[in-house]
Amino acid sequence: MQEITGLMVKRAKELLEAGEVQRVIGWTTGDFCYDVTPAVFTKAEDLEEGKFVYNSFCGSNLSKYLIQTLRNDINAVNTAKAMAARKGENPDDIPGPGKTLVFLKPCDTYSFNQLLTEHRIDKSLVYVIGVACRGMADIEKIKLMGASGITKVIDAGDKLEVKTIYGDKSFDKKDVLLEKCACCKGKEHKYADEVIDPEPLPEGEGKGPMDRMAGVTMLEEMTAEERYAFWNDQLSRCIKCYACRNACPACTCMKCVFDNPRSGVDSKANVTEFEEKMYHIIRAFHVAGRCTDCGECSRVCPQGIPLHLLNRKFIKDINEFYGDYQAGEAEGQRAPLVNFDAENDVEPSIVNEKGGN
Amino acid sequence: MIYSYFPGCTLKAKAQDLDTYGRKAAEALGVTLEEIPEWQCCGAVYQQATDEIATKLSSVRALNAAKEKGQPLVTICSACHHVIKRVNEDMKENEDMILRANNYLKFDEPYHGETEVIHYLEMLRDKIGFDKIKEAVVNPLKGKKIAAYYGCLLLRPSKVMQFDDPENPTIIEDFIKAIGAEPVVYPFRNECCGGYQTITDKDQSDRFANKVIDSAKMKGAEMIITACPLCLYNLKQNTRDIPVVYFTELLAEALGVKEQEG
Amino acid sequence: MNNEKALAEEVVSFSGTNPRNCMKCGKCSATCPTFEEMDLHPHEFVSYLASGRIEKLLQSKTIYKCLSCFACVERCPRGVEPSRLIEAVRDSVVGQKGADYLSPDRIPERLDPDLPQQAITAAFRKYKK
Amino acid sequence: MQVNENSKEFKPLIVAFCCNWCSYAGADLAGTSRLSYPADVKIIRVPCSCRVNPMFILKAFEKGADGVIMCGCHPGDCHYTTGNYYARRRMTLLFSMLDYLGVDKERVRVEWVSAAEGQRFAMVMNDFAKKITELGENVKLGDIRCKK
Amino acid sequence: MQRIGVFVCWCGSNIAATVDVDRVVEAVKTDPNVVHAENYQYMCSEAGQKLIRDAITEHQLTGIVVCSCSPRMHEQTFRKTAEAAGLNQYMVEIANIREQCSWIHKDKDEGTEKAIILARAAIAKVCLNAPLQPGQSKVVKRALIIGGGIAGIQSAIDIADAGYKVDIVERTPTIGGKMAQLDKTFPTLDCASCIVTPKMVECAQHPNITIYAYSEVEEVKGFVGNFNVKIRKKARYVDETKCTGCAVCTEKCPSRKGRNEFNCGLDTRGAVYIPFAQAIPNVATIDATNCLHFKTGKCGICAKNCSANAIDFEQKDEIFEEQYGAIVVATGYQISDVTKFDEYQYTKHPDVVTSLELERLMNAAGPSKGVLVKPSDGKHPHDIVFIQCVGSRDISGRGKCYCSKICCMYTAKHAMLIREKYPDVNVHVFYIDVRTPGKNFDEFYRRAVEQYNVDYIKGMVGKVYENEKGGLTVQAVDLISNERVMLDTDMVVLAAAIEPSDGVKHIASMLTASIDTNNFLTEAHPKLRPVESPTAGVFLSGVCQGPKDIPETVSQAGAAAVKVVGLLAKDYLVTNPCTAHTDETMCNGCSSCERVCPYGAISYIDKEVMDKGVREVRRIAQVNGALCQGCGACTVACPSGAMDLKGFSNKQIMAEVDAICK
Repeated sequence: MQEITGLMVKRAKELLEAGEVQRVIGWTTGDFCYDVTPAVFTKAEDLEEGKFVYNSFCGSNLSKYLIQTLRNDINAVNTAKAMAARKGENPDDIPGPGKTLVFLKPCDTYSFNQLLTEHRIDKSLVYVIGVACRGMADIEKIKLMGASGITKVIDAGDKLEVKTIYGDKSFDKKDVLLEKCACCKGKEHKYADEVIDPEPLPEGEGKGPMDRMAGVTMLEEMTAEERYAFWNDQLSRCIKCYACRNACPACTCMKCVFDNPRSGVDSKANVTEFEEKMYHIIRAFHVAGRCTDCGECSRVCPQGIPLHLLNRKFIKDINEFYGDYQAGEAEGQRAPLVNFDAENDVEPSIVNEKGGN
Repeated sequence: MIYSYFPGCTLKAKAQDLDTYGRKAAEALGVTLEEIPEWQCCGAVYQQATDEIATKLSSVRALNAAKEKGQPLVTICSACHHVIKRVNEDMKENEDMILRANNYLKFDEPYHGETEVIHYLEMLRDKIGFDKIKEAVVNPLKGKKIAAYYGCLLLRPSKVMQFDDPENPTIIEDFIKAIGAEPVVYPFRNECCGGYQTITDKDQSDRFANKVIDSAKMKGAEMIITACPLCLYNLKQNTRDIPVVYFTELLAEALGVKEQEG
Repeated sequence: MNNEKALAEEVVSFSGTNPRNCMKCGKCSATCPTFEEMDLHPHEFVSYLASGRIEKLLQSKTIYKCLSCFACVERCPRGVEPSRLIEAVRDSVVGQKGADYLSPDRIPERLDPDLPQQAITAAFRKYKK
Repeated sequence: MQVNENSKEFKPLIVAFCCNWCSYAGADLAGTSRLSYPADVKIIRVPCSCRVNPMFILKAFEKGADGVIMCGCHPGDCHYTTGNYYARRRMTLLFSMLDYLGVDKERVRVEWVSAAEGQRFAMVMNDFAKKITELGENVKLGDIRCKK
Repeated sequence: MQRIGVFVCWCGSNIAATVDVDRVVEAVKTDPNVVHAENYQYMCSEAGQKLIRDAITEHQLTGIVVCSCSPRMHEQTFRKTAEAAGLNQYMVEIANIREQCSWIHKDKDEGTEKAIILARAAIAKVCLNAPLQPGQSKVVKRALIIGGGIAGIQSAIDIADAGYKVDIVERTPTIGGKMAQLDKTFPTLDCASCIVTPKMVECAQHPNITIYAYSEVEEVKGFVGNFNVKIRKKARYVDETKCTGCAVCTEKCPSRKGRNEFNCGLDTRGAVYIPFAQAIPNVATIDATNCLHFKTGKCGICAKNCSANAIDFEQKDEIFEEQYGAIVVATGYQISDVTKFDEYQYTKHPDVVTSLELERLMNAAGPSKGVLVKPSDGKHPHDIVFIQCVGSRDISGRGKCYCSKICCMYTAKHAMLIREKYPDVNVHVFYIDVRTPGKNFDEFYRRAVEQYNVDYIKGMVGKVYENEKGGLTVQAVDLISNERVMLDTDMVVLAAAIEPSDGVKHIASMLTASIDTNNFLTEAHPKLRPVESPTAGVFLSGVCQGPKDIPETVSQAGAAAVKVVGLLAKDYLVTNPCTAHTDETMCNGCSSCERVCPYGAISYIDKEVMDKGVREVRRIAQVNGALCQGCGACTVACPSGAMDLKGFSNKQIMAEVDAICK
């Protein structure tokens, strides 16, 4: 990890200094070493190690972060131009926003493609460096496995060496992977201007060890009553903090229906049991066919609700009913819900026929 | 291919030919007919009244026996076929009948008309195929002009029986062609022979039978075949110069198994 | 409602068919092979029952002449199924009168060695409950 | 074959979304032909089945509907050529999700009813109402606290 | 705050018998926003409409709800009423308490309660309505007629005479239709050819009419005023521009096995043929399935004998596109399948024929040159039996539930013509009812009985069978004398039911025009709009709408033409303002809506948007109101809800849901 971080910093500095890019979107740490958040760097010196990090806790998907950054930059330029014009200066003298460098892990590139398809990102303003990833760790899992008072975490190949105030611990990385990494789609970048990968894996390797539909299948095999109880239990914990929505790279609406009093479904807190469900059904439905299964929703949920099980249900249904489809596989795909097959599409009654319980 | 088989009372007594030859021919065609154990009379007449149930129960038993084996139920006698098929239809659609029959019979699992009821001729046409039969024929009945006599019970009411076009049936004619003979089509082949009046008004049934025979002869028939014991009896009673036989007999003959020891 | 009408309606109800679908084309009688043997004809059965009359039908010998050949059922353009009505009337007569049309002691004299069983069973089923 | 004694008194609340061109016309034809179906069914006219947002269906349940049925032109006959194809996919996924959440899947249904199928419309509504009556009151989806 | 008026119609007793209209008024009167409610016997009458107009003025209503019949019936009427009183016509909502309430429920309490709920749903909706202004779309001044029978011909001539361009698309090689096959017409007994062929010629020569014979409609897109139609010109293998119609090829063709469709298959024709001498266009057609050249690659005798060099074996189907403002469907009828009624031995005996076949047998240009002969042996018949209603009025599943309407009259015509020409022939007609409403119709039928001694016997025939003499025996009952009738006859003529042409289902679905269970096209209103389809811009002419005789067909054809002319006379049409529109502050420019729009009505622009005090340029969806038809597919595809539909907005529909679920 240290090696790749060095390469990333080096390359970012080069591009910044050459003026190829005006800013860099990457990750930085907070108070704790595992508390990693997206960050924008505009000066080469800010990229000093320590501030810019790339470690096993860089799970967050920067493509979503990119949207707002780009918007802010463009708006800043426009405002500056307007100010210049007001002062009687030539607005054309104000420089444009220039390019933004973004580091994307392989799974992040699916989201990036999906955003390109939906015209949410202007490709010409972005420089994408694909970075290798061997799976990101879930701090909650580490804590659950007995590590508390963590002071430092060191990547050591397949292991994570965790230093705590009570002593050192070592974990197998594969035991503490994020849900999304446990069923990783693959190590190939679906979009990148260049890729940094010091030790490339052989083609096809690196997929997650778990069947990503296992959870969905397990639920499908339960009786309706059991499923109902399961979801009631899960969704009743929802505090409607909207973290899932805010992190989701497919949820990029200018104004979300849940924030819009005119939509008829907005509300701040769940008043009824049904509102909990309604929110999550609609959230999942709005991203159905567009969700790349990046796992951000579950990752960010403070209540630990397995939201990816809702998204994956749609993915599984879409694959079964309309043929295999991976959102974000390429730019310009036609999503299943804005598409149809007149002859072969199943009837809604299939839900009854499928003989679920 | 294994099918459940319902012979019916007449085939065990006065119409043994229909049964024996039917079994022999089936065997020759690679079909096993498994007689339903302890079958009872089909009821002989399908009672049309909607409140009638008693006379239909024995048919339901036979149908359920076939269902338990998971086999289609094959019949040969026209009357049995008519009754069993219609009772089966009731057991699919008539809620009242379904409820009452199941309440009375108390099968392990209620019967809802699941069994497929097919007449021996339908088995030849739909399951085996006349082409296959043509290939299996060793003794083609070349040049023989044969008139098919359908009678009423196989064809009507066509909505239930689903046997063939009730006004212009072709199944027996196709059968005749398959065994190498020449079918004779004549207007009275689907008109009633008057069979049910045999006991109460013999004159009437004789008159009707003669109409059928004359009509067939007019079109040059040399032989009449049928699937119904009562029709056969009635026609035979009224003719000396033209043979009337069961279709299974001709089939057995064509397949070269007629004289075989059953 | 008088008795006749009530009986007629009862008979119609267990016949399982509706004589009021009839458009009086007479095809049932036209198609009936036993027309000449009957005193009242299939279309009359339909017409009588449709208007709630049954007395005459109960006396009619037609109920014993119908062959249950279902030609009228098959060819009726209105799905009336006259044979059901005739049978329903016969059932009510046979049920009421204790069935004197066919008595078992008259059978042997008519018995022919070749006569199939079904003929006898059927005759009893039809004419003697 | 037992009839639920309680279900006789239970009057379900059924919302039917009908497309203007086929199903609503089919409902009109059922009316013109005097083919009855339970008064529990209330029809909302939409231009096309593709106008039906899953949110409407969820909203109906939230407000206390016991069953929601959506009717549109038969696939291939959409007045707007392709609307019902999209509707078909949307509803298939929505229904599957409801089932996944353990909600009675029989409470939602899609039927294609043409303008000529008045009889079918009545049949469908009778059948659906019967089914919903059998299922009884909608507890799982309804807002329990709002129920009278 | 809206001011809503509610108007409850009794529809005579249609509504009032099952819905307590007073209770409905009482119930909604005190509802929020409702300032006025009343009921009246017939809201759609002038007096009823006046009530509404007066109330709008008196109570300064901002919206009205009419509880009445289906909006498909009278929504337009009440919109005009509102407009007349100065209220925007889109501030009207209809609660359908007839078709969807009073007519289907019996219990008055139940009906009334439902009516109140439906009224409340409409009130909830109308409170959220906004005044809308219709837009405009251009009208293409050209009409398309599908079908070149007498109905299509008459509509075409009438439209063309009014000065508009008309194209006729006919799938057979010639126009003329069934009428060209007929011998004489009732009740005047004038020769059918003599009146239809001049009309065919008129079509061919009319400067405004283009005939595409041997062509079919392939695809229809667009909408009223602006249909885009693809037409397939099937390969005739004869160059229409060169062929002179000399018919030499048809005589020389060595293949003689083609079924002569024009003579109902009573004789055969060559593989290259002209259906009949007066065909329009008068050009030959090669039927590839019978042509030796196509079967073997050899022959080519027609080409060798064609002095005009018109034979072109390489010809291919040709598809072209044309724009039309209006479409007339005139696809006519065909004889229904009588083989299902084989108790009459149609498939078994050649002397059992349909009436249309008899028509050809009696036609001087027919296979027997107008001499009535038995098809079996070409001999003169002595007895002919006509059987009426074969397949008509039949609900058994074998036939058609309706009366075919024309059979009683043409049978009387046939009977009379035969008796007149061949007094030695006995004619018997078995009938169920003789239906002869129409000018001089019953007199005509009575003439057949009284003057020509045609033997009418009441009773359907039970069976027809071949007798020993090789003739036919008809088994029936005379229902008047209640006696068996066994008639020996030479010929049997079946008055087979007529049914809409094959293919009409396909055409209807292309046009999104509705058809009934019998495949007849549905009219927009059975009494008031009988020649219009409910689909705007599509009109109905002739038997495709329901059985009718020639005079009725011609009248309807003319009526359809007038409707078309009325449409084409406009330069612009008012377009439906209930279209989709996007909220710029919410649109993400994600293109989901564009992908589901069947009309290509959505495009994108980069636009400066002011949102929460920030000014920024965004990619925004734009709806072209002239193209949008208001289906709403985009509104659901839109994740943010930026796309909404005027007249059926999210809020309106949710308000209805709320009102119903209260």
